Amino acid sequence: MRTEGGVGAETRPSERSAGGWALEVELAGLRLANPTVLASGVLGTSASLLARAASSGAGAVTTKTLTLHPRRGNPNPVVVELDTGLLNSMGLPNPGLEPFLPEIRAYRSSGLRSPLIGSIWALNSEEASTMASMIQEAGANAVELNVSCPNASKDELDTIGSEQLVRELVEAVRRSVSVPVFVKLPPLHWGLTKLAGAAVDAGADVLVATNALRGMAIDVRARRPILSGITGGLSGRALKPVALRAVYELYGEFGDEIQVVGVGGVQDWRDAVEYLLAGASAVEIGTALIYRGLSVFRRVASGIEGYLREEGFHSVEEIVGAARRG
Amino acid sequence: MRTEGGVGAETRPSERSAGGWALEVELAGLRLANPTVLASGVLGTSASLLARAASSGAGAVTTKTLTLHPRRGNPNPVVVELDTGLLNSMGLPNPGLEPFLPEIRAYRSSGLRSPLIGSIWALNSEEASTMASMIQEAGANAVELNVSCPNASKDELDTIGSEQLVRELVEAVRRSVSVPVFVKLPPLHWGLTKLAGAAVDAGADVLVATNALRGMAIDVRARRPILSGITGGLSGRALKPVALRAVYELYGEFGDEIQVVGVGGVQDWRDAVEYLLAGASAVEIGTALIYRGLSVFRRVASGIEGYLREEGFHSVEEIVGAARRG
Amino acid sequence: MHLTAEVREVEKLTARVKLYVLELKERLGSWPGQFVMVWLPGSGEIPISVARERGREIWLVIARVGRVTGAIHEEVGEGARLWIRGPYGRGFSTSPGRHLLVGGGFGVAPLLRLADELRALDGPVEVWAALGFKSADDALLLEEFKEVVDRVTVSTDDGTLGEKGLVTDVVELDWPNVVHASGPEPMLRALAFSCLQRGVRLEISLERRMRCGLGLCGSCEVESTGMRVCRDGPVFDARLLASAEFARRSLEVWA
Amino acid sequence: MHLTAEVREVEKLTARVKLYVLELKERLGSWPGQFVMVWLPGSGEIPISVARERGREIWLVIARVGRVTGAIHEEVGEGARLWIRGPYGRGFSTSPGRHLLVGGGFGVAPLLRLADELRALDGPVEVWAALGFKSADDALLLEEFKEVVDRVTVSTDDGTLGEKGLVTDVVELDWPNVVHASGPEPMLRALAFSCLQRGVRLEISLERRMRCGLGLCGSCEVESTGMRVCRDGPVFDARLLASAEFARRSLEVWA
Ligand SMILES: Cc1cc2nc3c(=O)[nH]c(=O)nc-3n(C[C@H](O)[C@H](O)[C@H](O)COP(=O)(O)OP(=O)(O)OC[C@H]3O[C@@H](n4cnc5c(N)ncnc54)[C@H](O)[C@@H]3O)c2cc1C
Ligand SMILES: Cc1cc2nc3c(=O)[nH]c(=O)nc-3n(C[C@H](O)[C@H](O)[C@H](O)COP(=O)(O)OP(=O)(O)OC[C@H]3O[C@@H](n4cnc5c(N)ncnc54)[C@H](O)[C@@H]3O)c2cc1C
Ligand SMILES: Cc1cc2nc3c(=O)[nH]c(=O)nc-3n(C[C@H](O)[C@H](O)[C@H](O)COP(=O)(O)O)c2cc1C
Ligand SMILES: Cc1cc2nc3c(=O)[nH]c(=O)nc-3n(C[C@H](O)[C@H](O)[C@H](O)COP(=O)(O)O)c2cc1C
Ligand code: FES
Ligand code: FES
Repeated sequence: MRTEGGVGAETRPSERSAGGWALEVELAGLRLANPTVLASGVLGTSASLLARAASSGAGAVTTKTLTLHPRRGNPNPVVVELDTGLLNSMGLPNPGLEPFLPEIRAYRSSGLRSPLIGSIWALNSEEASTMASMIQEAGANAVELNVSCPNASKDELDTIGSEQLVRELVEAVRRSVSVPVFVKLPPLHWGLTKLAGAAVDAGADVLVATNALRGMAIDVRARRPILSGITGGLSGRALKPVALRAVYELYGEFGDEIQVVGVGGVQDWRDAVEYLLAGASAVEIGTALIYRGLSVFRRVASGIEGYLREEGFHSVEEIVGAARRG
Repeated sequence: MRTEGGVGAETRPSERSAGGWALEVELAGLRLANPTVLASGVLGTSASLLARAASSGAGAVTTKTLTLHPRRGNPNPVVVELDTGLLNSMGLPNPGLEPFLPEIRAYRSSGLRSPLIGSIWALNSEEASTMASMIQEAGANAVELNVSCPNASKDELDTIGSEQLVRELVEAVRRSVSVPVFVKLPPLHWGLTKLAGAAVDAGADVLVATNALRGMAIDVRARRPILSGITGGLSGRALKPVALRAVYELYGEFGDEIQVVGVGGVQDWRDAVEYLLAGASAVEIGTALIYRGLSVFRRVASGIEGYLREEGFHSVEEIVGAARRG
Repeated sequence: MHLTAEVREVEKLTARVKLYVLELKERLGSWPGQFVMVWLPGSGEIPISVARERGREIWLVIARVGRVTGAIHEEVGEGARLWIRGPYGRGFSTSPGRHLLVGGGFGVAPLLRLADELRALDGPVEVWAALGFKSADDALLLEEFKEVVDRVTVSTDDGTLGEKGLVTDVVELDWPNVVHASGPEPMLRALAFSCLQRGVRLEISLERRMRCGLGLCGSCEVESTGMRVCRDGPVFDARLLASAEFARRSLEVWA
Repeated sequence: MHLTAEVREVEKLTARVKLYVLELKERLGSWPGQFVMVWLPGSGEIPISVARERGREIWLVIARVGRVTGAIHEEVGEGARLWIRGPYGRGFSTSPGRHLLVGGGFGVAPLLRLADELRALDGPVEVWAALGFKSADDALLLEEFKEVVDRVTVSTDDGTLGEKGLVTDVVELDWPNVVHASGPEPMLRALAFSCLQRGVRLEISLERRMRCGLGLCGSCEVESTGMRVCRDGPVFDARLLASAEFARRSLEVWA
């Protein structure tokens, strides 16, 4: 497996650096060399791309969200670059779970230590349960249940947004696997803690907040929506304040029972530290790869380390949720 | 009444310019010289500031949202400037409706032709009804019912987000006044058309989309939320794709029955035109005043005019909703 | 977002007033008369004029008047941090010529920043400062002014230092091309009256309760003028005072 | 957001291939080998190499192969508009020396952009182009190449123009410092084999189905290498071909 510039596992950020500041974090029992995670849907489409992200310094990697059956997704254009972030209407393209399992096995046998989180999307307990077992069987270190894709069809959205369904899906997954169960939530305006509460009650180990907002862009000369899917997920900088608020709310409500992962617009170490202070135990990074490239993981991680040192902390854990204690 | 640089009503953008391109729009029977509107909460705290916005070219002006009783709002800090927009947690500070009525009268007697929209916030039909009649009595040309303040308390938010309450409030206002009733909606992730449907059924004339998102920011050195209200409304550029999507959805669902006003991140004419194409009959402008100053109204208006000319249109109305027809 | 500033020095200037010397990561780049919003986490955020800017250092002169200024006086020592955003607002004009700076109480602070700037001008400049205080104990920054302006006159209400009387009474208004003033509003009003009568150009720095500092929220409007202290000011042509009703408004809750 | 481009000229180069000369509001600023995503509203968005850039004008050479290219051929005439975003990707290297450009079919397009750039270099440069086509009817851009490179050799599979045979068979590999190639993948593979054997540096431009063009979605991965055509390419060192399994993958739905 080829990795960027020949960088291998041995040059990953050291788990405990010279000065004694530890970047290592524990996430529902998984050990991450640092709190950066490759977000779902970004470079998670093959073993080799997952490996490349891990070799580039991601503390954990997430697969593209998989469905039981193959999905073509939407035709192009599927992205719009905005001044404040990115719109995408990929539409969950994926080959279906089964054809993807070899990629998971290949990643797991690569020797890379960053845990692999397998992301799945299902609309009933049976599917969720089948998929979760299969993905664990193939070697996923955790299952992430995506209940928040902004590009699902209208019917799917109505279904997936329901507390009842979230409860059922999480219960089904929880029963089917022994690895930790992550639940990836939408950036709801109101009512996020209710939806999350259903997931927590049903046995989720980690809440991931958040998936993209729903937005759109229109070209004034073409006089039509740019995305073929018309609306799409808004990720990147624009999402950050909203997802940060979500993390803060979730940590406040469930911080005693469960861990939270922050995602949305992380571009540099400051963003990451804001999420940690809000209550996240780790941060996922997606859109920033456009602007920062794969080195973003290493740069964010070493920036967090610098911050810990400057502010007199000795571990990431110490600052998790500190904005609630301040 | 003093106006910026001595600019008076006579130098407002002409209603029909030399080339014959009309910027005038009709909004629920009100005539706006151009489709730009001063957003609620921004410079709408006195007759003199409302007049200054109108003299600077706003086609209509909206008052700060008023409540029946005075509200102090939150202590400082109440704003955070982000790279993608603004967070504010003003918290609806206002002197209460009654003490504000003289300001409305003063504005209306100033001779400025931009209609005044009186924004109100109420949690029960009785209050809403009283406030609406009083504000119409004082001379407001329209009443805007704000059911979407992101800085209301948690209890208030839970209440106000309900379809049932929105229906009741809108009905109460509708019964109490003869002027048009605007309803200002939140940027919901899902379910916006349901909430809006309640407003439309109850007799709203105009849907205003949207109020700010809910977000927050943390200072990494202070290790605490910056806003005293902890979370706040996210306005400006970050909001634009989301509010644009909301306008597009609302126009698609209710465009035959009702008009829509777009608000969120309008900074230049392109933004405004995107909203018009999505289905808005006018656009409100708030946060952009930070970066563009009061001249933003005139600049956006003349930019729209340039666009109409370049693309061969003769009125704003022609392009309203065109992105659905393309 | 705020800039984090290290407090390098705290000096007690009078019983109620302290000087804070802050060091920033980068140059602030303020114009004389501009202000910053100063945030003390846990307490609040208030507008304070920049009294001096040298490299990455700025001086803030903070009088203890209430909750936030009290907390700053009590909690913020050398080595501590303060958070600022800005600089904001429109400041004083600075063309060559004869400048008279009229300050009252801790309102003299922004005038020091102005004096520094005028001193550094290329053209022919003469700068006088007339500084008024209640009493000798309230006098502040006198040495600093003496270093940069051509002449300093001090007055006190009780005559314990310099001339006895209000600064507006003792000041000499025929000499300058332009007068710049900062201090309590009654002082500014009296001065405006004198200057407008004589046709002397007067720039005044006004204060109002501030919230956003960005020109949006309307809190800082100079009553019924449509003018915002944070954005159109804090420095205004004194004729604004004449054209405005300028009565403290009863709707204090807006402020 | 996309840039709106006016179509200034459309020229039919062969039965299947058209040249589109677009005018932008501003210079695109592409590097040889880079591509743009071309959007035809209502039809779709596809990657197309920049074949030439002159001031605010760019040339796109578009072969009709399917839905979107078909719609462009049919609907987009002179005076119409196309929308583009980019330029994207890493292109060819351009140091002085002896360059051989090997192109097949409409794959020659990005090599013209490279030839222009090499021609404009300061140092001593010699550029030869070896262009292969199926038949004389498929030959394109020959005049343009002749204007900017030192020597052009043409070959056709059926011998109707130039030498008869595959361009990879007729090409002279001992002369150049570096070979740049663009064309059908079998051609590139054959060329890679020859070059790697001889130790000649070879840069190849690859194509894969693209979605985001931004390096995020993974659609354009060169199978099992972790390399993305849109971001790490489209131009790669030919050794990538050797190190990769490089078998068209069965999971076509990803693409
Ligand atoms: C542009 C500008 C520049 C300023 N520069 C300086 C400076 O350089 N140094 C300095 O010491 N102060 C300066 N101030 C004033 C300073 O901002 C206030 O003293 C401070 O906000 C008081 O905060 P607090 O929480 O301590 O007082 P609070 O507890 O809020 O109030 C204490 C008392 O002071 C009154 N008060 C507070 N602020 C104001 C105000 N702005 N106008 C009128 N009355 C007020 C209150 O009504 C109350 O009676 C400036 C103000 C402005 C608008
Ligand atoms: C970096 C890059 C630069 C390119 N530059 C040019 C150029 O300068 N000129 C030019 O004419 N074309 C170029 N292409 C190829 C061009 O993008 C495709 O021909 C186009 O996307 C086909 O779109 P379509 O909708 O017309 O065909 P479709 O209807 O999508 O497909 C028609 C047929 O072609 C196949 N096909 C389509 N795209 C590809 C592909 N990328 N790889 C393999 N098979 C494919 C399909 O599987 C199908 O069989 C380039 C591609 C890339 C990746
Ligand atoms: C191109 C693209 C594809 C995505 N696909 C998925 C997906 O399949 N499943 C998922 O849970 N999230 C998906 N996301 C959302 C991201 O995982 C992430 O939640 C979001 O982009 C916010 O993070 P960011 O701002 O760092 O990108 C996708 C995002 C992008 C930009
Ligand atoms: C400082 C500030 C105060 C606001 N106050 C109100 C308000 O009182 N009532 C209301 O309906 N909206 C209020 N808003 C929201 C705006 O009216 C508008 O919906 C939002 O800011 C998005 O538009 P913009 O991006 O152009 O600012 C406020 C916004 C700001 C920035
Ligand atoms: S403080 Fe908000 S407008 Fe001046
Ligand atoms: S097209 Fe998406 S990664 Fe290359």
